[in-house]
Amino acid sequence: MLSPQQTTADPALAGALRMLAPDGTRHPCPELDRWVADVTPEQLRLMHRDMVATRRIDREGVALQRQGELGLWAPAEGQEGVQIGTAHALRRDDFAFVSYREHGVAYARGARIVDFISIWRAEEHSSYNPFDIGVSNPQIIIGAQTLHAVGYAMGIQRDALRAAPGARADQASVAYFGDGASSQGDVHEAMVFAASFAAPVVFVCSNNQWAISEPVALQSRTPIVQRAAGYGIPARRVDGNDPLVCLAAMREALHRARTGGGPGFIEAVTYRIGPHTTSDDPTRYRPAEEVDAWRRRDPITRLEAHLRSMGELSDAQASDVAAFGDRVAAEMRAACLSMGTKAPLAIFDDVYAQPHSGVEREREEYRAYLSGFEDGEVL
Amino acid sequence: MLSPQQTTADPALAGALRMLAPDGTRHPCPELDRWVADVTPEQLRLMHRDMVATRRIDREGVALQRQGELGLWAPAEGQEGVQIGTAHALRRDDFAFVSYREHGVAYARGARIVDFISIWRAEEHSSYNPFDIGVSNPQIIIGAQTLHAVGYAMGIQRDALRAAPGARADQASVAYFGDGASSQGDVHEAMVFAASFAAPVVFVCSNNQWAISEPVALQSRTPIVQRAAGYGIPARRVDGNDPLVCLAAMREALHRARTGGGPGFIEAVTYRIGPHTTSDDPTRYRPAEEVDAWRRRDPITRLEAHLRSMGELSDAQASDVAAFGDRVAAEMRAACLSMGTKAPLAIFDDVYAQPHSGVEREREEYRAYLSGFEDGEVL
Amino acid sequence: MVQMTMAKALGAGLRAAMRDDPRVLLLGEDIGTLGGVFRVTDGLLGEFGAARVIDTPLAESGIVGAAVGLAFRGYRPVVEIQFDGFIYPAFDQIVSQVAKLHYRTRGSVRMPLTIRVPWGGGIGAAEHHSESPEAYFVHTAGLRVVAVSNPADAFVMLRQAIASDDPVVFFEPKRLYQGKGEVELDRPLADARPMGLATVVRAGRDVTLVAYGAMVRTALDAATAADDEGVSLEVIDLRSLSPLDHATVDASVRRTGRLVVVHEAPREAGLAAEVITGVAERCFDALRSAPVRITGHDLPYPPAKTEQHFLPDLDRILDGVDRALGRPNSMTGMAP
Amino acid sequence: MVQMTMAKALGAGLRAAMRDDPRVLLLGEDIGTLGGVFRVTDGLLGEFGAARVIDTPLAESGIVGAAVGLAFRGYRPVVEIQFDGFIYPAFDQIVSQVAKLHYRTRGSVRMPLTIRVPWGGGIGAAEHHSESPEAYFVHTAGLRVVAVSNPADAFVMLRQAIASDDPVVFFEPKRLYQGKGEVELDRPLADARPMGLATVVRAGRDVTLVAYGAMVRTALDAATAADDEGVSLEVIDLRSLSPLDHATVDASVRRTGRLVVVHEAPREAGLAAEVITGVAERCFDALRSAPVRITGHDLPYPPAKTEQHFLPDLDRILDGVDRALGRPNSMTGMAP
Ligand SMILES: Cc1ncc(C[n+]2csc(CCOP(=O)(O)OP(=O)(O)O)c2C)c(N)n1
Ligand SMILES: Cc1ncc(C[n+]2csc(CCOP(=O)(O)OP(=O)(O)O)c2C)c(N)n1
Ligand SMILES: [Mg+2]
Ligand SMILES: [Mg+2]
Repeated sequence: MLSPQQTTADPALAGALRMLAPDGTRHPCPELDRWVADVTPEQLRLMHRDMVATRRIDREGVALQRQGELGLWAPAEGQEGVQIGTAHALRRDDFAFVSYREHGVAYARGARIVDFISIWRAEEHSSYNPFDIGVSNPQIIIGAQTLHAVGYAMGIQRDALRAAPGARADQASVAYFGDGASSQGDVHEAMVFAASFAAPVVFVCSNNQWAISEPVALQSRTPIVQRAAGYGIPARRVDGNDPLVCLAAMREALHRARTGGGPGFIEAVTYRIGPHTTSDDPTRYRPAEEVDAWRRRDPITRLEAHLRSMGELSDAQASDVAAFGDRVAAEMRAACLSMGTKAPLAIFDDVYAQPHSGVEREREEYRAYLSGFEDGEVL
Repeated sequence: MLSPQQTTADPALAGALRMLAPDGTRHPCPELDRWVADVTPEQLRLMHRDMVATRRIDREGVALQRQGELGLWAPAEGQEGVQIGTAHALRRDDFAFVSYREHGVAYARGARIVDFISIWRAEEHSSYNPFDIGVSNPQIIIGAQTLHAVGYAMGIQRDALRAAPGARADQASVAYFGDGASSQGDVHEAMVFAASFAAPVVFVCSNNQWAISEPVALQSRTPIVQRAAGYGIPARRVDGNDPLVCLAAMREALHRARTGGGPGFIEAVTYRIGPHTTSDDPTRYRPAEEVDAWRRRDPITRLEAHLRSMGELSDAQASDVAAFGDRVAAEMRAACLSMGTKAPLAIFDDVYAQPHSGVEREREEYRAYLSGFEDGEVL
Repeated sequence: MVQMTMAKALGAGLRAAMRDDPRVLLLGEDIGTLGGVFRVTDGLLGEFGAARVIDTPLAESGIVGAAVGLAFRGYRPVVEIQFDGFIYPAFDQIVSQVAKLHYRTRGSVRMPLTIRVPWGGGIGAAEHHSESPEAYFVHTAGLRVVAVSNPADAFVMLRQAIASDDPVVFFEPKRLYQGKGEVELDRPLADARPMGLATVVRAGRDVTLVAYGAMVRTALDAATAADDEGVSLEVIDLRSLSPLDHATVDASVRRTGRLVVVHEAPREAGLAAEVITGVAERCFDALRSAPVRITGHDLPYPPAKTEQHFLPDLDRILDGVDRALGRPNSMTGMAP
Repeated sequence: MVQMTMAKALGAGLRAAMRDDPRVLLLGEDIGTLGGVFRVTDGLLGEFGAARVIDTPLAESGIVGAAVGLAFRGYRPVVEIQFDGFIYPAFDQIVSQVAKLHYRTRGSVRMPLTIRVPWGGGIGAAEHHSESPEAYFVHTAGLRVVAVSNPADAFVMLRQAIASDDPVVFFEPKRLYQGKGEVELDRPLADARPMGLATVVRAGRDVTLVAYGAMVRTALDAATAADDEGVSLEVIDLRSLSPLDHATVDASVRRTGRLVVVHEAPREAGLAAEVITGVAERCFDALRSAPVRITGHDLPYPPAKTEQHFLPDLDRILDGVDRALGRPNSMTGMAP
């Protein structure tokens, strides 16, 4: 028998806390149980629904890319547990800085379906207004967003001080990043700054075992969670495919951040079931058996089994969720197929917030250039 | 009574290993004693002499700067313990990558006195040929040299493999850096690379409590040594003003590196007695009492007291050392005062290793320009 | 009007901006207790406290990246990079984040950062302490770049930069820090010359001499010297390096027909090439002789004891003016 | 002579260099098992082993910094930066270390690094995957910079870069990776055209068209199209961006009297300004009309669906040629 803390014989998961076993069984987790004592079946069902929706979005993204409708897609399949689990711990007024793979976080925070299209269709560099949903635009430069999260958290602190001297921040920011990102200097500097200023920020490292073709062992010989102690940042290693323990660890860290306890760090051990992106061919660098083993730890199946074991997910409810997912996918496809490309001169918009003689001049030159074409391209 | 490991009530030194107390008393240090069991009084006297010479070089540097003969000087006073202690653990064929403050390392490795002049007089960006003494040119970009040390260590590994498949490196490189540098992304990436490739490199962090005006607490809320565990790099925190324990920790780490055990990390807790550089005014940011307290932990006094307590330093020997120091200082002054500035066109030398049409053209243009002056500036 | 050094004028500019807007805050190494290695922020910690005058850990990418996050939160961070040569570790955050975030987010996220850079040579400093990296930032769309040449502009333009909703890389010539000039502390910012415009600092007929930063003073000295020989130089202080104020430069060259551009930075793909090419594109027919560059050489900045051979000076400028005028000069007789 | 893609030619170049010299080794992200995201290093791990084909942790400053250390130890590292936009985290190591170490050490320490950069747009990629950062490196003394435009040059120039005792930033146009061309695998390197020289890839009379990288093909297409209209374009492939081969460009402009320079990178302070200024300085009297730049706009690279409006294409080049020739063009009638 495994002890509750010890999740599995798989060394990848060594020391990771877990509440839900792959078969859905609830194990006690003394370290974190109190953080989810109040979670109702209804909340779990909401998480489940968001996970299903995320997966449907993800699969549709892959399909649309394969059909030439999207330029690229970065599959999140298998990582819905950490994404939805942690996102459900956030409050409306928190702010998450994400990478290109956190579709679930954006979805759970209220991104519209169309928001998943324009960026991957390469119509826009990003779609939603980050302040609408409290999620940054997906970051492609590995690790860069972690510093933004820390700066934002420093802003939270300063807002509180401006409101009342000595006051404490009651919000938090989150830095989502990957195992590969943990090697970047920016992520280190983010932890240094966070610790130095006791900033209310939570670092969530989604260790999905791979950075494109590079196994996590190339980035770190030790569990990445160990890094945090070096900065004096409290940390948890959790089973990232267990949405409940992710929720719990995130609540713990957020609570600490919001009550003046400074930053927190979560390493969520998970797996990237799909290719790195649709441009990638993972058969070149990892065996199918590895993927299969992780499929058996699927986060959605797990939460579903848990809900069913409690009698909290009927067949009818389950098929409602499935139908919901179908609608999401259909909406996504429709949004994709009906999306047009912006007018050429729009590329000159928003380079600067205030008028800029250089850009204005170039726009006029290009307008004049385009107007010379007989086919009358629309400006 | 303090336990042998616990050096002092000063929290700055918490957990730092020590062999020599400030009064020179030898305390046992079970962790490291075996690494210095063979050290003879003669070796200690050599260390003592190098420390004295380093201090004389340092003081002469400050004096020459104050007299307008040098552009700048970065005082190492107070840090001779870690510099000479660790440098004496090195072998001729090791290679140290240093910052601008490691005068003692360069001196102990065989830098000529004149080598301390040209760079600080701003006649050259660096003086010695690094391959002559196994020490890099002093690095000004904070932390950058740590990556070079790791790359060099990877080269050591590869040389061994080229010599014989499966062979192990029998050399090591060293990365010297400061407490402030520990915040730089490059230092993190250096540790990531070192751990990933098990490179034979020793990181020596001279924590002198200050980065210009910033106290170490701003860089790290925890002892910097704790960072190493995050990468799985074995580490020691030592009293940096105890040259013996520095020698011991360095021997331990070098031995590990040379026998395939990978990188090591040493945090040497010390103090910068002088200003950051001669341009700095430390009275603006730190109290005189703090400096005084650290003066009482002087590394040279300490080793001297230790030698005397063993009857291994006579008055005659001590005054020989002092006289040696005087000669070094005199030599330095003479080298400084007799140093000329290179010919103007020499600024075009060594931009590239191979002919470059652009530089050659500019040199010719500037030669023509200079030749127009009547006063006949020497080319 | 008060007389003050450029360092003090910059400090006054920061103070004014911080008083005007509580969202303005400062980040940098040694800017708090020490008041900055050039004392530009001297006294600000005392007045505004550690929440707004933030001594940061020693990590430039961290400083700029944290400032980006603060801007996300509505702040207007002013970052001090301790010396020009230490901006490179922050290059990625500046080029890929600061410069692109407004564009990337279609205007949702503003980046009203000001990145102050003590800048350039001529102070006898160590390696990496005399860099002129402005061309890198001018070539980076999404940034505004300015360079000041006197205390009055330093005071006004720093406040304009901070008030700008766009990121501004703000270059401060180190060797002018202790130079004094008149500053109008009470003049409303709205009345000031817009940040994006160049200034004709000396009118002239024969040759247009374009400079910026510390080189403006050298150019003016050259103009005085040229005057003695009966040559009339029009000196333009670019002030804004991105965008460039083409109108002012063009108008001058159309009158003089001759152009000399001066900067400390190395020549190859430097800013002088941009100024000259712009003029060549727009005023080709007005140009009466080949335009001339007087710049730093294409070398790493040399040891300070030799820096006078790297930096353009009065004589080198006058030699360039001779070239522009077709008078005997150092390159006479050289193969092109 | 064999036909191969540029990606394969580069791989062959690496293989040849590694066979010739055991001190050559490769570092980068995903270059080992995967063979690089563009498969340039495909098969090299198998042939040379993990000690020489090194998959590194995900940290570009780390990669370049480690390569510097390897160079200290006598190695000749070839670094792959996965995409152009990911070179910026390594900027400090490149600009302050790689470029300056030989100078700093008065020649004691050589930096025979080659930094390979998959480069430029036109492949429908995501943000940060279509950057043209070459001007930053051209402006940095101490580096050599080259850009290849065909498989033959890719094979030869990569080996030349690796053989160079100086650091070389090596730009590989991504959109040409799959384009094929003839490659002479067995020709001795010593017989090859020196890396520092440009090539006249098409002789012509009326206008000199200077391009590099992927734009060479576009320029050649433009030349073909212009021919139909009776306009004869001389197309120069710069190949070496630093140093620039002035002699080849000047000789052409002296004959044609007209100059158009093309690049993908934004215009402001880009390489075209350097080429044009150099010509204006040296060949002023030969220039018969204002030189013309056809470049990317001064924007962050736009979303790929609109990139055709950013990238110079045949029509924009021909429009620029019209401008150089004083024929009606898109800017006719616009205020300058
Ligand atoms: C600075 C930078 N370097 C390289 C890349 C190319 N790249 C994109 S994703 C990736 C792997 C990231 O791995 P990880 O951080 O584990 O995140 P995951 O993709 O697994 O979610 C790499 C190397 C990049 N986007 N940015
Ligand atoms: C990248 C970079 N940033 C800033 C500086 C300016 N600077 C020089 S020394 C120094 C403090 C370094 O502190 P530490 O690493 O503790 O070394 P110490 O000076 O105490 O030996 C700073 C900020 C620099 N040289 N390089
Ligand atoms: Mg990963
Ligand atoms: Mg220090």
